[in-house]
Order: sequence, then C-alpha cells, then structure tokens
Amino acid sequence: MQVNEYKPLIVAFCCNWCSYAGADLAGNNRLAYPADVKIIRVPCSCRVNPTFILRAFQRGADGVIICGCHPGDCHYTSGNYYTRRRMAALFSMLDFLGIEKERTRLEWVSAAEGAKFAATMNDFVQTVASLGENKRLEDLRCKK
Amino acid sequence: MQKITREQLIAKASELLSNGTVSQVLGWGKGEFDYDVTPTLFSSAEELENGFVFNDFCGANFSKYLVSKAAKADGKLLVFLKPCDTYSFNQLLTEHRFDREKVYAVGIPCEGMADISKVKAISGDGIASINADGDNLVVTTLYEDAPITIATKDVLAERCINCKSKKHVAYDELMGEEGEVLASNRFDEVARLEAMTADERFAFWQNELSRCIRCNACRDACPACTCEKCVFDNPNSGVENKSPANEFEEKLFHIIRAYHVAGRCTDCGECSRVCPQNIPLHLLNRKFIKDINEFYGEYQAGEEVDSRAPLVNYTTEDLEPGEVFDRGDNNA
Amino acid sequence: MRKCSLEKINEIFAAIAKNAALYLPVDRTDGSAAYKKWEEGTVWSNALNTVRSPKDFFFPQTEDLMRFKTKGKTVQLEDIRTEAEAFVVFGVRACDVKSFDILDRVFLTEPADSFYANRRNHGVIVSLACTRPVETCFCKTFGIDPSAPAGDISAWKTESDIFFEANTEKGKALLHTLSELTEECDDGAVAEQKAKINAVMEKLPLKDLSTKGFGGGKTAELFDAPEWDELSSACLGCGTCTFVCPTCQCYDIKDFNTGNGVIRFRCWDSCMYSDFTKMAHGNNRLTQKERFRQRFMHKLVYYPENNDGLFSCVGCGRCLAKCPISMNIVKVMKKIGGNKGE
Amino acid sequence: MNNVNDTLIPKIGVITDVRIDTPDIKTFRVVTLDGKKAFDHMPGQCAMLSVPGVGEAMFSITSSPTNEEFMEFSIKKCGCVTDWLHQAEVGQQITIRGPYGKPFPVDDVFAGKDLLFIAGGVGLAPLRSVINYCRHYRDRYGKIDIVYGSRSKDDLLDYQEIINEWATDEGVDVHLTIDNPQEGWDGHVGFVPNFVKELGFDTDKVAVLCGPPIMIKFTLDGLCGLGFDKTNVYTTLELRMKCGVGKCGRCNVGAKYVCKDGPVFRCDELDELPDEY
Repeated sequence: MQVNEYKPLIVAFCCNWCSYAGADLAGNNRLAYPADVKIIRVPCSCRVNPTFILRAFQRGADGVIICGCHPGDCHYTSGNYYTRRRMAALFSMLDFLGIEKERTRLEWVSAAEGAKFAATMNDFVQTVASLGENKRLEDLRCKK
Repeated sequence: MQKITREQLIAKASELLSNGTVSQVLGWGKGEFDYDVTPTLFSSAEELENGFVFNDFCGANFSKYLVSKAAKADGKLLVFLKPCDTYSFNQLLTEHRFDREKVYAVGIPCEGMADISKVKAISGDGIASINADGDNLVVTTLYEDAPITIATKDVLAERCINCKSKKHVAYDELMGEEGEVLASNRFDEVARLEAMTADERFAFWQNELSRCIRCNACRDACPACTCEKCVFDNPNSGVENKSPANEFEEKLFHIIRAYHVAGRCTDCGECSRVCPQNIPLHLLNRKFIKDINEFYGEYQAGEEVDSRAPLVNYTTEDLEPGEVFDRGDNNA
Repeated sequence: MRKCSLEKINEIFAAIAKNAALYLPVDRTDGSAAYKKWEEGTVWSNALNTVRSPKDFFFPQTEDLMRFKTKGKTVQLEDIRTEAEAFVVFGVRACDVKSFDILDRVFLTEPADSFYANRRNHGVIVSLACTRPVETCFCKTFGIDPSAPAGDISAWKTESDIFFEANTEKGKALLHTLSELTEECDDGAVAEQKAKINAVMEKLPLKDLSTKGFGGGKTAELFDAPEWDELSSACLGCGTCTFVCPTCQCYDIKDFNTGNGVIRFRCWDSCMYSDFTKMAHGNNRLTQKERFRQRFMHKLVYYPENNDGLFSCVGCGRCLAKCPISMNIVKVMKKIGGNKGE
Repeated sequence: MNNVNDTLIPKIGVITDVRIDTPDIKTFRVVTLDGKKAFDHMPGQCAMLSVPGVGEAMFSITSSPTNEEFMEFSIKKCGCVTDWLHQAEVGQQITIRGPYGKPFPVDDVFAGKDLLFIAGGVGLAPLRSVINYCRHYRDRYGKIDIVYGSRSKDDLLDYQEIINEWATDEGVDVHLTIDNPQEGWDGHVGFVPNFVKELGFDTDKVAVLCGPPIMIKFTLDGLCGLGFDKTNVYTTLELRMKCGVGKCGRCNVGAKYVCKDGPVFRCDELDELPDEY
C-alpha cells in the first residue's frame, strides 16, 4: 500500500510581465515544479492586496508566494518597490501573530528566469511541506 | 489631577463663543457617573456651565468627530485637543478629511487619563463618586464606608503610561505649557511578544482575538478609519463579514484593519480603549509602527501635515521581506 | 429549599456536568468574566456579570442554518439541524433570566424559530441572586427583583452556603439529581440575604429611574422629540451596545460560499449599522440619528406595544459600562420621557 | 429535529419559464421539483426567493392565487439577487419560502365594492395578483378600474395581458398612460397622479395604490383631493427583509413589521407609523 504523501497547496501570484512569463519559460523548457502550485496572474505584484493572501489561506492554501519583476524592472516603474514594503510589513505581522513565517514569500523572477522560477517553487513547496498543513490561518468551513 | 481645570476650559470656550471666533464647541459632556463622559457639542456658555466636564476620564479623541461635525457646523468649531489627539488631527488633515478653516483647535495639556477598570480593580465595584485630589483620586463606593484614595499614576490608561508625547503638533491656540516628545517604552510589550516563540505568540493572540465580538467599535472609533465604506461592509469586496464566524474571520478582520492604518496610525490608542472585550489591539498597530521605524527609519504619523506615509513610499534600497526575518534572527 | 456548603460547590458542578454540559461564569485573563464550559478545575467567577450576555446559549452570534450544494442548474438543500445537547447555564443573574422571556416572545411566537426553540428546550437555567449590584444596575426600573431571580432553579449565595429552589419541572429534575449533595432547609438565611440585597438596591444611583412616559402608543409623542439629535450626536455607529445587550435580537441571514458548497448562516446584526436597512434601491434610515432612535424606540415603545407593555430592556447595565462614548439607554430615558427634569 | 418545520428553511423551486416584460423586468414562473405550486397564498402576499451563495430577497407573488399550477414573480433588475436571476435560464433551481405578509382584504373589505387599481412601473407586479383574483371571482366585486402608467410603452408590464385580457373583460376599464409622447402610442401621455385627477373617480370605491414612493405620495394627495377617504385606500410597502416573520428586526417601522403586518397597509394605518418607510 502506498501512503498518501502530504502535498501542500501553494498559491503563486505572478506578475504578468516578468514572473508569469518566467513560469511560461519554465514550462517551455520542461523544467519540473509541483503541480500543486496554482498560479494566479496579476497585472503587477503590487496588485496583490493583503486580503488576497489571507483569502488564499482561508480557501485552503498552505503557502502563498508572490513573484514580481526584479526591483528596478517594474513594467509600471515602481510597483514592485511598493510590494516590497507592503509584504515586508505584512509578513512580519503574520509572524507576530504566530503564523509560520515560512508560509509566505516574495521572490523576484524575470521573464528570462524560467530556471529560477522552477527552483523557487520547488524550494518553496519543500519548505511548506516540511511545515505541514496550514492550521493557523485555516477556515474549517472551507475544508470539507 | 489635570493641570488645566474645567473652569479654565469653560472660560476659554465661552470667550471664543462670545467673540464670534467659533459657533460651537466640541467638548466632554457630563455623564451619569463621575467617569462616563460623552463627546458633546455645546453652543452657549450656559450649556457649557451645565454640561461640560473635564476630569481624569476625558480620554476620548475628538479628531475623528471633526470629519462629520466640522462639515455640518455653521461657523467654526472649537475643539480641545490633548497632545496625542493633535497627531490624529494632523493625520486627518494630511488625508484631507476635514476643512482646517472650519476648525479652531485649542491645545490643552494632559497629565494622562485614568482607566476606570483599573480604578474599579482597586476600589471594588459600585462606584459612588470619584474626585481628583492632587495626584490622587478619591473614590467612594456603595460598599465601603470610608473613601478610598488611589494614586492617579497607578490607574493610568495603558496608552498614557506609555505616553509618546506631551507636545502638541497642531493648534490655533495653546493653553498651559507646551510639553516635550517623550522617550516612551511603548514598544516594550511588542518586543516581549517578538521574543516569544511563534507557538507562544499564536497562543497569545488566539486567546486575545477569540474574545472579539465584531462590534466594530475599534474601527468606528479609530481616527485613521475614515473610509466612506469599509471593505468589511462591502458585499462586493469578497471579505465582507458581520460576525466573527470563526478564528479565521477574527484574524482576518484585525490583521486587515491594522494593516490598512499602518503608517497612518498615530498610536492614539482609541481602539484598545473602546474595545468592550479588552483586546490589546494597540499592540497590532504598534507592531507595524515598530517595524516601519526599524525598516524604513523613524516615522511618526501626524507629526507633520503632508508627510508621506511609509507604506505609500519606497526607496530602491529597501530591505527584502526575507531579510526582515534574517535580521530578527540575528537580533535574537 | 435545599442548601449546600460552598466548600462542596465543585462536587455540585461535577454532578451536574455528569449529565449535561455545564456553563458558568469564569474569570478571564483580561479581568472580565465570560461563560465557559465547566471541566475539572474550572473556578467559578465572583464577578457580578459577564461582558457578553447569556443570550448566546439560545441565540448564538453565528449559527449555520442549512447547507446547499449547487451543480449546474441544480440546487440541493441539506437540513443540518440536530437535537441540541442538554446543557445547564449556571449563575445567571435576575436581569439576564428576564431577557430570556423577552427573547422567547420574539423567537417562540408562531412561526416559532426551531433553532432557538431547540436550544431553549434543552437548556436548564440556574439563576443566582445578586450580592453586589453596582452603580450601572437598574433592573428595578423594569420590575426585576435581583434578590429573587427566576429561572428553572433559583440560587442564593451567602458567605458559606448556596441555596437552591426549583421553579419548574426541569429545575426539579435537575435539583433531584443533586439531592445527595444538598440538604433540605428553611428559607431563613435566604430571606436575610434578600433583605441585605434590597438594602443595597436602595443605595443605587439609578434606583429612581422610571419607565414613565414610555411604552406602547408613545410613538407619535417620542418619535420626533428634538432631543434625539443631541443624544445621537456622538454615536459612532458601532454595535457594542447591541452585541452586549441581552435582549437585542436582530439578525442577518447570509450565505458563505465555501468553494464546495454554500453555508447559509445567521448572525447578530445591529440596527446601529449603516447597512442594516440598506436595500438595492435605497435606505430608509440614512442618518445615525434615525438608527440610534430606532434602537431605543424599539426597546421602550415598539416592543412594549406588541408585548403587553413588557419593555425590551432588563437594566443589566452592560451598555452603560461598554459604550465607547458612554451614551446609553439611561441617558435616553432621562432626556426624553417621564424622567425629564428629575 | 429535521421533521420540525422552520420557516427559514426553504423549498427548492425550479424556474420553468422566463418572460421578458420590459428592458429591466422579467417574469419568472416557479414550481417545486415535483412540478407543483410551492404553497398557497392570497393576493398581496410575498415569497422569499434565494439563489444560494448570492442571497435571498422578498418578492411579491404576481400570479393570482386562483392559478393552481404555478407562481409568477415579476422582478426588476436592481441588486445582486435580481441581477443573478435575470441571467438565469429555464430549468434553474432556486429556493422559495413563504407565503409572507398580510394579503389584501379581498374577501371582506373589497367584496361588493367598486375597485380602483392604480399602479406605476413595476408597481403593477403586486397588483396583478389581486386584479386577476378579482377578475376570476368577477361577480363578487363591482366595477373595476385600472390606471397604469410607466415611463414608456416598452416599460409597461404585462402589456399583452392587459390589452388582450383585462381590457376586454366586461366591467373592467383599463386606463393606460406613459410619461412622455412616443411613436406608436396613441393613448394618454402624462404622469399617473395627474391622470387619476383627470379621470376623476367616484369616491365610494376602494382604491389600491402601488408604485414608486413619489407616485404614491402624489396620487394619494390626488385621491384625497377627489374626496377619497384614506380608510378606503390601500398600498404596499417595501423594506429590506431577511426572515419574513417579524423576528430579524430589519423591516421594523414603529410597532409594525412590514413582512408580517404588511406589506399591505391601509393609508390611514400608515399615517400612524413614523415616517421611516
């Protein structure tokens, strides 16, 4: 009998201009990363409202990663700089509330970095898998 | 005891009313007991004489009322501002939430306000009267024959124990002496929590937030929460909820609320004062303030009008979210 | 009447908890009290009352009503009601006991609310006479005697003992299960206790507050009172008073989409909220004054009009203690109605 | 427990027909899963319809109680539930519960009287039920006058039914009006309140009014001007409702609950309510 291995569900918010293209490239190059990473394309990483992240956890995500253009490369000039500040504050707050800090991450992935995208996802999935299921930001109503 | 007296404030308000500088006065109205004070609008010397109070329980921050009341007032509105209130006043001005021309702000000194629950913890329930006497409060109760004397400093509200400033950052006129920005220990409790393990912190907040009844008092009293329509009231926002249906909803509300005022919160402490369930909500705000200070340099919301809040600002050299924790680990 | 030494109170609790979930006021870390489920080691609070009223036991803040599964054009309904577990609420004050009567008249009037009725049928109320009323208490205004609380069983606590008197069949049955721990006694000590409480009641600052000028049929007279402007002026529009109130019973019904079905639940709502009466095409109470007035008119005029003069307030004083701006029903009653100028 | 009825727990209904009445009003035909009427009702009563996950809302039942096969609801698109219903197709399942509210006193007060129905816009929806009820039991009532107005010809609800059935009935006079002149319209042009005054009815009739608040206000003034007594004028109110049985507190106005004591009110009863509807 095979034991069902725990597979974390990951939500990845990817900016349309860099990271989503990076994910595409990873796919084109047949670089493997777990299928449990669900990509949500956003116009810019700074489109990600903190409620999106919390809602992802509510709806069953075990980890949330936000990917945007490298600082300085934002399609909208400065969106990712704002993202950087916002997420620094938000992640720190989640940690303050005792929610495992490893469940949230911000990464810069350019359109040319297919390999980095795949590696980042593999690493993130592994990290979250080691934490186990998200219990501290779960909504039991959504778990049935 | 407050350095400024009720009589002085009434005299000032009456003078400004009679010389036409202002048409209404936003002040503290007398309650049923000696400690329950209601923000009230006064429009004559007579009304002031009958209903105005100023004592150690006048904690309410009037700044937020200016958003609704100044717009409605016929002439100028006189508002008494304690030093901490002036920060909210400036922050609201920065956000263009009221018309400065319609307000006449009188800065008044504050010796710190008392917390009635702390008084009751010492004197026992059944307060009959509370009177200030020098540095003490003299309390009589329904159950004790002799009055009980309590040092005011022992019953100060949490936010006043850790008062950040006795300096007024905005006013048209100042009564009494100007104070200084203080080196307060207001982040000590945040630091104590930070030093805990994640499990301990989680347990701490679970216990605190589980008491939430979602009465929205924290939001409705907060001078930074002035959205016309809150996301939590908007059925189209996807996060609307009216009740703390479960632990997630409790956390969602408080995280998002604190986050939305991060960088704009002046740490006035109204959220914790009004919470019927005594949840230390100010700790969430202070965590953001402490982080912002450490990540992006010292910033005090409301210190200057038109300053740019840190979360709507950036530099190209900002630290990465991941580094926040590395830094924390190095510190620990 | 039966009595038991307070030293044996935990044995009483254990005996009750053997057959039913027992809830009683417990001190919390923030210094206030709340009802908690009793388990070995739980310490009964001495606090006069809890921040939240015990209406939660029958009308919880959130409650799932039913579930739906939707697929394509089809809708499936799942009735999730189950028989409530038997439970005992211990130490309910006279004011809060009265609030159940007020809620009953709303929820048990035909068509009865089965969710409420279910809990009501399975709950036993053990009330407790007050020993230390405080300045915010005004139950007497509404004809409630804090020294003689109703409930399935009434209880009195003295320095050394606790006394029980069953009032209903449910109460008798419960008291019967405690017969080994309690002994029959006369009501001398209780009478003494009652006298003591009533003496304190005479000292309360709100003892003379009267309902004169309120009640059914007063709508025309009170609705347009000019004082509403001033009274509501500072109201923040939060729901604190409503949610700590033992008699406020307005609710909202909402759907929550879980991603794999829909839960229809109800939750407390507040007439103080700006969206309470908001419809797709307008709102009939646009200002906070109107909303504020609705709450007090409902308690002091509309409810009594529909319920034989019974007011929808029990004088527990929670809103006096908890309103962020210290505006409350007492101040309303003193400004308009028959207490004017007194 | 599950065998106890609770009014909050609805039945599943199916939309079996959708009729486009006007650009923003559709009429939905609803039956239960076994093809029957969900429940019996009287003219003027309402039902709670809901779309799980979207919300629940109160609608007046526009079909006559004498229709024993199905119920109809004429619904104007104006909020999230109605938006959703407007894009629903035949076969869509929804939930339905009711009936709620006090009906028109068709069997006592109305009996033997001449009746005057005045409606504006979607306000015809609640009246259609009572009009068809009275037409069905024609011999119980005197003359029936129907005054109905809308913004334009296209906004007239149940137009075919009015022209083909109501107007051809004996003892039923239909007076239509639209707000502004329109090509292809040779009927009356003008607002309902003025039209009523122009028509000038006998005051021994029972009048029933339904429409936008502003229309009700002016029409009522007009009727009083003609000499109508308010005790002979009925109207319906609409407020936000959740439970339908006077418990959730939302539709409370004065000592009345619109869901339970209304939605049908006599105009003199309304005068006793505080002005909050």
